[in-house]
Amino acid sequence: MTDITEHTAARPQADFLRRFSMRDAGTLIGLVVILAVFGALVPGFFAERNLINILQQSSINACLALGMTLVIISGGIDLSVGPTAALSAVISASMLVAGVPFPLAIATGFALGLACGLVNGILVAYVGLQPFIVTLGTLSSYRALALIYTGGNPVLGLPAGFRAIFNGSLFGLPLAVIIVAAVALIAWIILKKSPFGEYLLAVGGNEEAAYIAGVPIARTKIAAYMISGLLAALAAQILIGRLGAAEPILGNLWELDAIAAAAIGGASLMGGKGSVIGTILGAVILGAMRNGLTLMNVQSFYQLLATGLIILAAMLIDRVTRGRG
Amino acid sequence: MTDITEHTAARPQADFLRRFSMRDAGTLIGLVVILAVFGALVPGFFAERNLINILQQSSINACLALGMTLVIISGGIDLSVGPTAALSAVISASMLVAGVPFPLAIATGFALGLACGLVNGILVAYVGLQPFIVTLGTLSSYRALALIYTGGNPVLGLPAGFRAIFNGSLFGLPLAVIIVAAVALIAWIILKKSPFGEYLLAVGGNEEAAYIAGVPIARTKIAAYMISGLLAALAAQILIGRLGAAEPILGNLWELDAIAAAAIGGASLMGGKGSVIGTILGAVILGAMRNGLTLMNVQSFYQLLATGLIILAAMLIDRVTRGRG
Amino acid sequence: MSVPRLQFDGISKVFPAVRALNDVSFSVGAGEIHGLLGENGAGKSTLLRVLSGVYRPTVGSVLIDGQPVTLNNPVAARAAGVAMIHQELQQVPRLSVAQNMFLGHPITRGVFVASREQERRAAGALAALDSSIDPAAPLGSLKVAQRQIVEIARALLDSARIVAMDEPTSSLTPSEFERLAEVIAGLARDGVAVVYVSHKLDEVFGICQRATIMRDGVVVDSIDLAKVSEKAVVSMMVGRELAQEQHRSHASGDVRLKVRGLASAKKVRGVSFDLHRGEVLGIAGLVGSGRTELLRLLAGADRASAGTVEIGGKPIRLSTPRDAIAAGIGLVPEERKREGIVPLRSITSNMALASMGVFAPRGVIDHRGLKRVAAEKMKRVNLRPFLLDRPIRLFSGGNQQKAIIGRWLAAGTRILLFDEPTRGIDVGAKAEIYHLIEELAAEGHSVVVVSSELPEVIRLADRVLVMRDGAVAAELERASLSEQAIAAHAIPQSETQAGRARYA
Amino acid sequence: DLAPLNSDTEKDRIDWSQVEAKFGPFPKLPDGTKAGAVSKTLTNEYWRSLGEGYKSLGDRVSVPVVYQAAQSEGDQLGQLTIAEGLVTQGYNVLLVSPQTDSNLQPIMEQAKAANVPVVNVNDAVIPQAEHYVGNLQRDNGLRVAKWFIKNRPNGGKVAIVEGQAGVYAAVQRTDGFKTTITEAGKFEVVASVPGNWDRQTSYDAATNILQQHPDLIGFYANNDGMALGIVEAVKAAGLQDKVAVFGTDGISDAYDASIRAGELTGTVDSFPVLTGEVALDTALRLVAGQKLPRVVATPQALITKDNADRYSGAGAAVRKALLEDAAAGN
Ligand SMILES: Nc1ncnc2c1ncn2[C@@H]1O[C@H](COP(=O)(O)OP(=O)(O)OP(=O)(O)O)[C@@H](O)[C@H]1O
Ligand SMILES: Nc1ncnc2c1ncn2[C@@H]1O[C@H](COP(=O)(O)OP(=O)(O)OP(=O)(O)O)[C@@H](O)[C@H]1O
Ligand SMILES: [Mg+2]
Ligand SMILES: [Mg+2]
Repeated sequence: MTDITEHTAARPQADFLRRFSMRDAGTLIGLVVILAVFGALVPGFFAERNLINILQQSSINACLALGMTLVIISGGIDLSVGPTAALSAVISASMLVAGVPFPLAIATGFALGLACGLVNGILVAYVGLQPFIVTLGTLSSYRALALIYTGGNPVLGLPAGFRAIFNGSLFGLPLAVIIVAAVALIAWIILKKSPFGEYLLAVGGNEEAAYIAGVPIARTKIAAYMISGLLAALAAQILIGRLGAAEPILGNLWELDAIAAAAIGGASLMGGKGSVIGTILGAVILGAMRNGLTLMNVQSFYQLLATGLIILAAMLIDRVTRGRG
Repeated sequence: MTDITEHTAARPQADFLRRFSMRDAGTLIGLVVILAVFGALVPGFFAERNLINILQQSSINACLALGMTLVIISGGIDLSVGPTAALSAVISASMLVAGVPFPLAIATGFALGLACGLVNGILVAYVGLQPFIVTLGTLSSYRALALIYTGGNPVLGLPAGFRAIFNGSLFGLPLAVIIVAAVALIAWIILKKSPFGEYLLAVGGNEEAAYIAGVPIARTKIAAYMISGLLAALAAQILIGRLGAAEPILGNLWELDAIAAAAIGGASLMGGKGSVIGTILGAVILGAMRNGLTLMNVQSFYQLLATGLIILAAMLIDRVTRGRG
Repeated sequence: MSVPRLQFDGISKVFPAVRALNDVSFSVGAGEIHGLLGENGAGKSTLLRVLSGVYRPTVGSVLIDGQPVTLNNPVAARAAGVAMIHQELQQVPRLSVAQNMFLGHPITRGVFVASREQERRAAGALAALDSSIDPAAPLGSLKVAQRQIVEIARALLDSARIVAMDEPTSSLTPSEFERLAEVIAGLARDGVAVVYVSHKLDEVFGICQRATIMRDGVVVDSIDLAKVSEKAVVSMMVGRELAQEQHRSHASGDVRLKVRGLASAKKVRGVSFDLHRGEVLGIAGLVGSGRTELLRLLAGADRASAGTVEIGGKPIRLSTPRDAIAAGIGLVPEERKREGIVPLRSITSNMALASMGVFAPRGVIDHRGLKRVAAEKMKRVNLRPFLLDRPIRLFSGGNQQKAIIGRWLAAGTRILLFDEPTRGIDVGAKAEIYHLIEELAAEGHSVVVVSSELPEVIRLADRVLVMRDGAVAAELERASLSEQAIAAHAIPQSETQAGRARYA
Repeated sequence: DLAPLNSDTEKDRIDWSQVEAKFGPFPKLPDGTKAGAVSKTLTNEYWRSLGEGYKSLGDRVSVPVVYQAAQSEGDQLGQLTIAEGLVTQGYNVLLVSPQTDSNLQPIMEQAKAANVPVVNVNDAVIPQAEHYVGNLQRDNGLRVAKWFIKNRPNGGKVAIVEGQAGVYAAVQRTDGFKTTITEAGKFEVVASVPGNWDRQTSYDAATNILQQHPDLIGFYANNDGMALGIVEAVKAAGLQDKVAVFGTDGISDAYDASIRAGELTGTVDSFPVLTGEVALDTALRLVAGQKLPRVVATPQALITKDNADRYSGAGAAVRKALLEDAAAGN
């Protein structure tokens, strides 16, 4: 019953940046608590090597979750990120194996990700279907296309030169981490500094008002899904670079991790709300948790339990520190 | 852009029943189209035996989807139905194997389903977390509990007497179908005739207005999740009766089928909208599709593709015949 | 005197960073109709929300018949005998009228809702106000005015000891107000204490004996309305004298907008008119005559089925609001909450939404420039409180409206379409908005004002189109403007008698 | 560089029964040797049994074995995280059963850098794997097909219920069965549909297939859980005497409740406990510096009611039976 009163309660009168970092602070506290617990329980958890591992292991989910955050802000959801990644991966990979120059193969993978997003976006924005169902349908369809294309077999033997692109490191940080950090920076700029960011927030916040104010609703939504598709394709390139092979079943259940990261980071599935910094922190929370549980040698059933409980705990901490999501 | 104009177009001022059956008619047309296609392609598709098969195979999903519909109407979502069913199944089954009387074992399974729903409901209604994330967290947690409880093994050797309860038939119809039909009737009455049904629609339709009008928001939401948990437990009993074994991994991805059925049937994931009849039709659409594809011996990759495309097609037909969801 | 029916005792309500109420005390006797007056944001709604259990006061207590009552939630308030009509319509569009009216306390037979009985009782309560509303119809199919009547009728269902009405007439016509006034008088005869909030001072003077005036969360005074003038009340409300301004025309001869045979599938049937530079064109008509729909066509929000629109002699296509905005047309919509604001975003963001191209010439928003423009425009519309980064949902309706107007100022819009621009807006802000509209005209903007308040139309318009059944029934020049003249054209001939009463 | 491994055709191989003869008894290990193992999932008995095999040998030779698994089947990146954790933690050897052919690829490089041998144990095959222990996936389906050819000389209609689309083991097993039985001539594969490793899905699929082909003579399922679902569907259709049902894996439920009771016709047991022992044995021999062939093949056998007892007893008895089989060249 406290429900509504809280709901309508005012937020402190700070300026935007401060308000936003207040929310992100909640997520940050969640991360710090989790790091502290694991640090206390697991010797070597804070070793530089392990911290880099955590970042690297979080990078793919972070990449997807950034796209997911934009889609969620626009009032949608994208369940098809995993199959989009798989489709992009197998096509790029078979081009690479066939000897196509890297830039062309990579560009084709990206174009495919954009195309997958475009289909989602059109079905949502122009046809007016519910995002959850659209992307549930394309989740199956894209996966099936990847399987049909490869006959279910992995594409092996990616050229070493290609793998080096996504596999190197710079200043002691894995390139994947640096790429995703750059993507996050761009996403942050988009959301905070570009008209498109304002449009996303407006479309998700009140579609009808945004429409009257001249916001291009359909284009905004479609762009969000296309970015999500593009980032899924980027995640796919990073992954196949790392694995040296592309499989049609790659990206299984990625959508859930990405949504969890965005939600832990403060995105509201009702739309109109979400934070790039929060999402990144959310992805690192999930990554740190997996890493810590493994290092503690927790049995997989208990890891599963811990995963569930930590998602809930992160949301709770977040809820307590920053007020209603 | 057609988006908004449609949105704000005046709705015909027809009475409730007519409006509702208009929408359900859209879903019905979808079903008829799919049946017609399979009927033309698959000899024996319309055999009485096969039609009963379709109903039986749809019954479990229909049962879950009914609970899901109520939760969706209340503005929530329940991703944890599969693991809830698994938990209920393994506990009932191990009691049965240990010789506990059927009613007690079944009642315990139901109680467990209610308890799982209660936890979801409390986290959503009192703690104020987002339904998607709450049930994503409990999805992992409940599954983990089922695995831990059984050590990952299936519980086998259910007494024949128990299996007969859910496995018999009446008037030529499988009991499972009759049970789910009864549940659907009750759900329909609840939604159309009881104050609780009105509260669900109000809470999902305009939570603030509902609060101001004195609707018990939290209790309404919690009840929806508890019904969903109970129906998951019922589905679990039907299933273990049929299979003769309870597995801790039972119910994997059930939530997606249930959501798809509800959405095809006209439920809006934004809350405040949904139809019992539509949901049942949605579940039968999905069931008929699986049945038809199997009978046509479609290769698995193409089955996956067809699943995705048919979900999209059903939504499209629905969209065209009845206007915006 | 006996114990008052309702007494506010030292109520304060502090939201984070805002003190909405500060030590508010006054009382209302049984059978008294008590006005509550104040500018937008004075705290009227907040006080009534405390009374109806939606907010809990930070300090202070409410006494009913001398007994302190705990009003922790709407149910408790209802149990204590308080019925409330909320300023924002609190309804569920998918439920029927009757279901909405009985929401939260349905009549049941056994475990079922007794729909027939509810509909019968709902019809009874509606009969006094508007018998044309079908209690079984989905609420979403009603027009705003009818929804407001449903909201009022809902409060009449309970035999409450206290009825609080927060701007119940914001969408109603004068004749509907007349019927409401009778109903309220009946309540008072039965000993109910009525608290009546309205920005329409004539209504308050018409039905209330006493009134309490609030400003910035404090009570300025509780007064006997028989003993003060409207002007004195206004100056108490705004804390200064409001100059009574006269109409001044700035219209020039240049035709800016030329509309010919404009029609929509729904409501509008072949509307033609010219709009000049610097002109304020009023559009009057009965509820449902198609005014909103006409504005939506001009704003590109709906698509026309026939007709042409020309700007500066060039025909333009209006398929989306973007087209309209590009052509320099902006709409200040009727339903602010649904069509106007993005609630979670700041005043600045809401203002900037329509002019992203201006603020982000190279794709990146110039936040410093934006802040400067926001400060300038919001100063011009006199936003209060002047907190540009605060989410707009936390502002009063009048201030939300100012931000929407600021949106079009920032976008450099030349043709402004106002749909009921002062609905739910106080006298002070109303005067500000009138002033603003005139200034805009003076600067060469062209303005269309749709309003159901005839004095407003007459005060503002250089020329008035009267609409009837989706078509222009008459075009009245300033010289021939009068309430009677407008009403005569607005009302369908066959219904002249009844209609005149409605519009009286 | 090594050629990409195909565990089913690799020439550099040795049968498990030959290892002791060729490389001598179990070697002495450096002090403090410890082994890390990652499996696909613990939700399937097969992988738990594999872990038991690791543990039982580990206990016997006093080598601690850490056995971890991903949270669910298909959790590719989660499994990679676990494996990376094990490399950093300094185990002397890793035993990995990857989710897919490639998801643990990075481990190969990291482990090489850390000078830790990696043994790929069963199922998915890492192309770069230097050591592989496991059975032939294709051989699973092939053995069942041979049973049909031998025991149903008149041929007839058969159906396949497959595992998750695109998973290596499912593809190979299905292919082994389909190719062999089709080549025999008299059989027709009337359906080959996905069961997604799921009992309920398989039950429904089997019901539909039986309804369309009441004259079906047999099912082959890619694992035992699905086969047990099919058995229920066959029973519900009243066709238990006419339709033979085969599974794969040899989980205890298949033996105890079903094969002995005459419901499940048979399964192809790949002896996970023994496989675990062989795999750890191989791994520790590598730690001790022995140079083993790239593939160590582990045993499997088609189990039916007739021979179920022979293969289901305590570890030593089964080992003995299988050694006899190996000697007899089965
Ligand atoms: N939930 C809230 N959180 C923060 N501030 C609020 C909240 N509700 C109201 N306020 C603020 O309290 C003040 C009083 O608002 P209130 O709505 O009571 O004014 P009002 O007199 O009813 O105005 P109007 O005539 O526009 O309806 C305003 O400054 C408003 O912004
Ligand atoms: N989709 C809708 N659902 C409900 N009401 C609607 C819908 N579309 C329009 N309306 C309402 O119908 C009414 C009729 O609009 P119209 O343009 O015909 O009349 P109007 O002259 O503007 O009347 P008003 O004085 O009520 O604004 C408007 O009040 C509008 O809010
Ligand atoms: Mg107010
Ligand atoms: Mg209007």
